[in-house]
Amino acid sequence: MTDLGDVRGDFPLLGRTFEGRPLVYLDSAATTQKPHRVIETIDRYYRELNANVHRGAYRLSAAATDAYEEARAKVARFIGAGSPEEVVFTRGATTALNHVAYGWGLHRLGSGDRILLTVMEHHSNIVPWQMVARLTGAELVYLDVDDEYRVDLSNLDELLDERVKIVSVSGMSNVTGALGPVAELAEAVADTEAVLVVDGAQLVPHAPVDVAALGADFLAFSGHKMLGPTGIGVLWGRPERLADLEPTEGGGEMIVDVTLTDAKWAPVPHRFEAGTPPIAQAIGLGAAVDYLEDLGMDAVRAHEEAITAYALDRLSEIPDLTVYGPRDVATRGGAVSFELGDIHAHDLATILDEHGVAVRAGHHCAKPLMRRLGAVATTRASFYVYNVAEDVDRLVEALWKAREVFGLD
Amino acid sequence: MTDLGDVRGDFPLLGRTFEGRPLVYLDSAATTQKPHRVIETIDRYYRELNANVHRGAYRLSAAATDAYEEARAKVARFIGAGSPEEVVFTRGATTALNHVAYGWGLHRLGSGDRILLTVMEHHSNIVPWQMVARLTGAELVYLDVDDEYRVDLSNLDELLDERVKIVSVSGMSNVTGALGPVAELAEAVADTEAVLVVDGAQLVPHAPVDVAALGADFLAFSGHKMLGPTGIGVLWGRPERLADLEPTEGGGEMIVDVTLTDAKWAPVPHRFEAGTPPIAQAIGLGAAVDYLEDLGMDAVRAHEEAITAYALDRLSEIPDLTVYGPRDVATRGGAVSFELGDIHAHDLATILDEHGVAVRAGHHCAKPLMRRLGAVATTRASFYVYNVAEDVDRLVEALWKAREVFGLD
Amino acid sequence: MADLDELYREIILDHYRNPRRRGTLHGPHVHAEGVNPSCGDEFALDLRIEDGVVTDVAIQGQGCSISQASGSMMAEAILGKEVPAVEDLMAKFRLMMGIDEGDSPIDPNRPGSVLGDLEALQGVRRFPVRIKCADLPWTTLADALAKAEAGT
Amino acid sequence: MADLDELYREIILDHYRNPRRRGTLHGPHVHAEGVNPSCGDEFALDLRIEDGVVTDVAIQGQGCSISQASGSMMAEAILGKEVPAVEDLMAKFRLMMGIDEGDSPIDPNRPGSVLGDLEALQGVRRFPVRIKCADLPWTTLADALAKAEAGT
Ligand SMILES: Cc1ncc(COP(=O)(O)O)c(C=O)c1O
Ligand SMILES: Cc1ncc(COP(=O)(O)O)c(C=O)c1O
Repeated sequence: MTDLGDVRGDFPLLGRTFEGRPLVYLDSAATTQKPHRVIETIDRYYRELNANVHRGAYRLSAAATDAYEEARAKVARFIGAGSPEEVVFTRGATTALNHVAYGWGLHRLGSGDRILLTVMEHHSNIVPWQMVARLTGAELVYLDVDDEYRVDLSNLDELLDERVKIVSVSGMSNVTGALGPVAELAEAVADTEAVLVVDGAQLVPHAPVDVAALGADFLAFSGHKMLGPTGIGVLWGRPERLADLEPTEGGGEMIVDVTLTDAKWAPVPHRFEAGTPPIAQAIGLGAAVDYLEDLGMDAVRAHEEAITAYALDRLSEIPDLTVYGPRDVATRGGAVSFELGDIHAHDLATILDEHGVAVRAGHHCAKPLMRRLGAVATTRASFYVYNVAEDVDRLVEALWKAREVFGLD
Repeated sequence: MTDLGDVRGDFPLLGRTFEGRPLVYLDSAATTQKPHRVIETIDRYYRELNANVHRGAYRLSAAATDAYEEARAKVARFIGAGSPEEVVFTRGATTALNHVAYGWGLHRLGSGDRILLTVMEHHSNIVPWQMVARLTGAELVYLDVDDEYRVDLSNLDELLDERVKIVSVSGMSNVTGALGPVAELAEAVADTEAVLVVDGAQLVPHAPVDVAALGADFLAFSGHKMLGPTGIGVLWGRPERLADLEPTEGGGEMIVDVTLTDAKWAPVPHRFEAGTPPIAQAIGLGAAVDYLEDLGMDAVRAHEEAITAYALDRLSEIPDLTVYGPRDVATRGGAVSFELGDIHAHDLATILDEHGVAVRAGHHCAKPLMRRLGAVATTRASFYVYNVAEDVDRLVEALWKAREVFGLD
Repeated sequence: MADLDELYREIILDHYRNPRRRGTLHGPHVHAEGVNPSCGDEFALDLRIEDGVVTDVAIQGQGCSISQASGSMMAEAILGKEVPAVEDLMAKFRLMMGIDEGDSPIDPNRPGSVLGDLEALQGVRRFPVRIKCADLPWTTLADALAKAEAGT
Repeated sequence: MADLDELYREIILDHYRNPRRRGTLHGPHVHAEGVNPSCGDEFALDLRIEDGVVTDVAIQGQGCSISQASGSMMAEAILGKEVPAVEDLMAKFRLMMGIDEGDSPIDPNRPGSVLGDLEALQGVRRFPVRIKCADLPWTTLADALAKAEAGT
């Protein structure tokens, strides 16, 4: 099934057992497990290197600064950025999206302007825009999804008029797994004044991403969904866009001068990193990037297509099971949402959990999409580099047990 | 000198040597070193407990959520909060202050309104207010410092008129070590409409703080300055103030419902924690709080007064050395800024570093204060629980060497 | 997986699939709504209290079997009871579920004698993440009672 | 602490304490300013170029001994030089400091023969955090030269 080799041993948590059975972790779309290399990098940082960055005039602080900036360079290389200065470290994808919403939208949008989203967005790519729309008088418009769970572009020409100043789309849905129409939107937006923001929270961990080819102006993603620590995320921006982005947080480190009445911003990217940054977390993310690069993102993607195909196949054996998402694995990632008969997602998750299978249940922070799909809550299994065919088998076995418990025949 | 016992062994980094000499770490006002307990708590989190919080319907996620919320409860207890719901986890003190500046100021201030600060503030307690003032038309006014480096309250009555809607003050200066006049301002503000914000980044780590007695409406501080990890901070607020604070970041987890056009906020404090929070970091901060409580904050403060007194005493032996800060240790903390003859702070820091003594040099993110003091850059030695008299002796020894290098006689 | 069988007893699935007293009330009543933000479960009820007695109740909502069955059983259990008896029931339920601290009021020798069908929810105690599901209708009921009291 | 003595040579402290060519220019000149955000060091210079020759230079600024001495030595070194010679000096300085990759141009057998007093800054190489201090005047100079060129 996989070209990745046996990587499970690299992930200490996957060695945990629940009541004698090894954990089957199928919630990587929420957060991934961490390899030894990442955990140890963080550990070593605190034991050997810990100091504040960009501040000290002593070697320890210089070494911490180098490590922090090296992590930025690693991330830049990982996504094909032209230079490390295009990479801003944030608390997570959500914060990165808010940076754009406030730093771009608040200062540029006005009444009559529009922000174009899709109904498949995560709350983190909806709510910040709603907040900024409310503050500026701008309006939100949405692209729909079609019966194949793909973003429906049939009325794009109509929606993408000169009022649209920002287009923001997910690179990959955390609910249906569907890839977002980034290339198509990039092409369409190129003829307009609008900037294209890509929510890469699911895309960047799961597929090779090259910002030079992506066509986006901004890209947001989270470390914890790609084997890195919590508390760190990235906002990438085209240099000319970052230069025009207003900082949304003020504080130390993001200025070159402060007087009682005024402040002069530091150069990009420091301008967007007010206060002491998440130092250990950035360095930990650097280690995660190293790990993923060693696996190779093409191999990561190939493994994901293979295990997703296997999962879709095996799930189709189960009566009354409805998958919400594209069938063609070339057009999707490894987040697989489904319903089983009249078993509520939460009941299903509990039953699976009793069988040592960890899945997520609920609205997956995508309530508008759930409403659009006509589902209140779904159960979601999501896969990553450490999942193997046996995990799928255990899931399927537990789903049959759930049918029994609920007396479905 | 100290009631703390020998805690140095608890801090792995302090065992590092530079060219054969143990490190003398005197930059704790920038960031502190971490005890084993904190490092291991983080390590264990990733190895045994890692899952996203508030989301999963499986035991691992429930356990992670419990640990995260338990950390909140620990922090609440540590500062005397009435309930864990008064504690918001942020990326750091800077983010916490921005939450108040934007979440309170942006929605309430207008042209003609005023924000009262002091000239001794850190950039993180100036720049956010400047940004919000610019967006709202409000104006900043400042309390000065006196010849003893204390905030000058002589014209407080005059400045604190009905136009002042927000007062924000540091609990302890990171440059001069001076305690801020929190009690006095709390009393003065009580008769007005203004809210009192306390920048506790230096105060909370170094002295017992009881928010029930503090008189503040909001309190901001950082984990990394109190033995905790980077990437985590706290905004405490009075319940009735938090209820009126607008969230400044939108995203997952901070809502109860989202439609295409609208969102309904989750209850406090989750409303202010958009997206996946810094889970491991919050839990690490909980371990730091445990460690500090075991030492006892009264003992921490007593140790700091003792070592600061010793340092001020020994520094007074050195000719041409000027200390910028109060002499009376009862009115100050352990951040000691000084200049030595015509040796620039950076040169001094380099020379000290060659002697294994890590200090900070520069403007300490407090340029307005530096200008007020007539200094461009100072050297700062700052002390914490693990510093001992011998660290001060090594500092003094190295300062004599610096005099030699620069040919001061 | 004995715990699972304890959790999903026949009677719970029955109430989940055939909720009792589902609908809305006309005429004078109070209405209260509850939502479990972490899972999205929703519960709402209309409550008519006349002369201190619950004379009618109707429930709405959607969610997992535990929350919906709990609500359905609750609706049946409170109908016709005087308010203090409803409050007593609520207190006993919270003790049984381990939400409030104290000894469980359930008599192990006489199943069903204290809380009737509701005792079937005891199995939820072994699933701490699900206790709030079972509790949702009851916090909503408390809300409705408070409204009713404030209205008189 | 031999490294420290190498860093703070007599001549560096002399330029720090008695900076040469400090002041401002009147008449036609270009002006450029540089700041080192991480430490706050500031450097600025006024540069007069006539017929491709640096005919006058004046410096301002404040900061550590390394940045200020580097600026003072630089000012002396470029005065009277033709622009290409200034650029050559700049390139050699950057090689000596290890800022640009390549062999150092300094002749170890004839100290002072290539860059004059500026060679005293070699000791900074052992202190990587301080290299940007030594470099600040030179990046400012590059800025000034660019302005001068754009102006013609
Ligand atoms: C007084 C004071 N306020 C605010 C801050 C900002 O804290 P952080 O950089 O952790 O956000 C600091 C620390 O740099 C500080 O010393
Ligand atoms: C598609 C998508 N966007 C944004 C986010 C937000 O990421 P985070 O919670 O790490 O900020 C997530 C993850 O929850 C996601 O799946």
